[in-house]
Amino acid sequence: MTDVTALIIILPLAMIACAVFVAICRDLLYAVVVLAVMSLLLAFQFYLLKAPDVAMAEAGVGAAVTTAIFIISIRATERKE
Amino acid sequence: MGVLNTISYVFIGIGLFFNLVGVIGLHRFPDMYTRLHAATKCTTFGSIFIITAVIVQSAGIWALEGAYPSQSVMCIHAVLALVALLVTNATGAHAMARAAHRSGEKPAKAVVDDLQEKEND
Amino acid sequence: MSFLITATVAYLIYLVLTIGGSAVLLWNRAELVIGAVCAVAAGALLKNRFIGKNLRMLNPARWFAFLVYLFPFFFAMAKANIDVAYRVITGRINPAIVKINPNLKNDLSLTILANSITLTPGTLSVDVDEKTNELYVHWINIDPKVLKDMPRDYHPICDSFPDWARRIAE
Amino acid sequence: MTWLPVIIVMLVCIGIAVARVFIGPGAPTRLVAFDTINTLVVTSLVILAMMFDHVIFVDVAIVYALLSFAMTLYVAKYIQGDKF
Repeated sequence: MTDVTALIIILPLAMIACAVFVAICRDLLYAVVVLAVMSLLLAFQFYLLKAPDVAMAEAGVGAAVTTAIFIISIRATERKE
Repeated sequence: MGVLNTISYVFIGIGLFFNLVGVIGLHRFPDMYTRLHAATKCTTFGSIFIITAVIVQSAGIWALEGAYPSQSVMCIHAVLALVALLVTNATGAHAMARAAHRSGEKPAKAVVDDLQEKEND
Repeated sequence: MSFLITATVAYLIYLVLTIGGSAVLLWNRAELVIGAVCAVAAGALLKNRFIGKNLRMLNPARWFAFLVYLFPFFFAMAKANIDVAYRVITGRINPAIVKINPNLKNDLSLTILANSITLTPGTLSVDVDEKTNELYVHWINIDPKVLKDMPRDYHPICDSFPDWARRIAE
Repeated sequence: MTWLPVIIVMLVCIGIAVARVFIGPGAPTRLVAFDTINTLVVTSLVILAMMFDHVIFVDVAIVYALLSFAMTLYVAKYIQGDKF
């Protein structure tokens, strides 16, 4: 199973690109969507490292709960930074 | 096993082709609705074929070697994942299209737009 | 009655999800007991949400009609996907949003029809008028013959899907 | 049966869709690209479960398919401007 080593190296590069976009984006809704993509790729990475329970918890927290809290708080405040 | 492997390879080929077409259509089409056509439909159809290939493989191992519980569980759970994917994709596409139209996104190059006329009345 | 149906459906879904937990039987005893408790709790909580006033979906003929419906649905889906793939490669599109009136009275049949339209022939259900049960459909390559008269003809969009939906759920 | 090339092609698809999330104009286009990534990732999870031959991995795919739907609905309702 050493074949998946390349995937374990490639996926963090995409995650770093997502994190940089979240840091520099001025519109907070776009930042929330890209943050959801980043947590999705993080769950995929946990999955490749053979930790399915951690991946399940990450999927639940990162995709559903974090996004819901951020969207509710954006709705209560301003959308543009 | 040879026949099952051939069937799986054919299904995987069809599925990967449709997935690639859907993702390329995301870049080729001009506005959000047509992108939704390409993305949702082609990736759903491709996912059906790829998951069917997984089901065929695990069901083949389950039938040939018998008394091998992990493969049988994998077969049934892959069917459940397929059903969940189909139901949520159709409903999510409908929700996204309605949200986009209510937020004021116009369909590009549209010939006729009945919904806009209804909202103007 | 609605409590019983909801609890039964929840228990069946639980049994399908936990199949093969034991090597001897299909399920072991602890899983069966826990599933029964959870199913009773779900039935008590959700009995007014899951099922409405009428019980017509208990008829097994409707489920059989739904299973038969899957075959023409899958063929229409394959044809539509090849068509959409052709349009992706060549880039020839001609989109429009049209209003159709499929004459359905029920919420469930309208849901089945809208999901079928979303998954098939280059069409995408955008909005629904809840008073008159009319659907607004985005169509990627419009047929000019449909544009002539105002209550649009729904046959080029979804062949006989409204008839199937009426047969299943009304 | 080898599954590794299938995973690599699926990752290429995910990369193209992530590019559309970065450059896409407006919120609805990004949402569409995100939904596409969800579908592709669920398919990849099922393939990886077959590749690693562990049954518990398929359950992650089912959970993810149901949870990402909730996220799509949240952002769609925000774009639409509803109360929730």
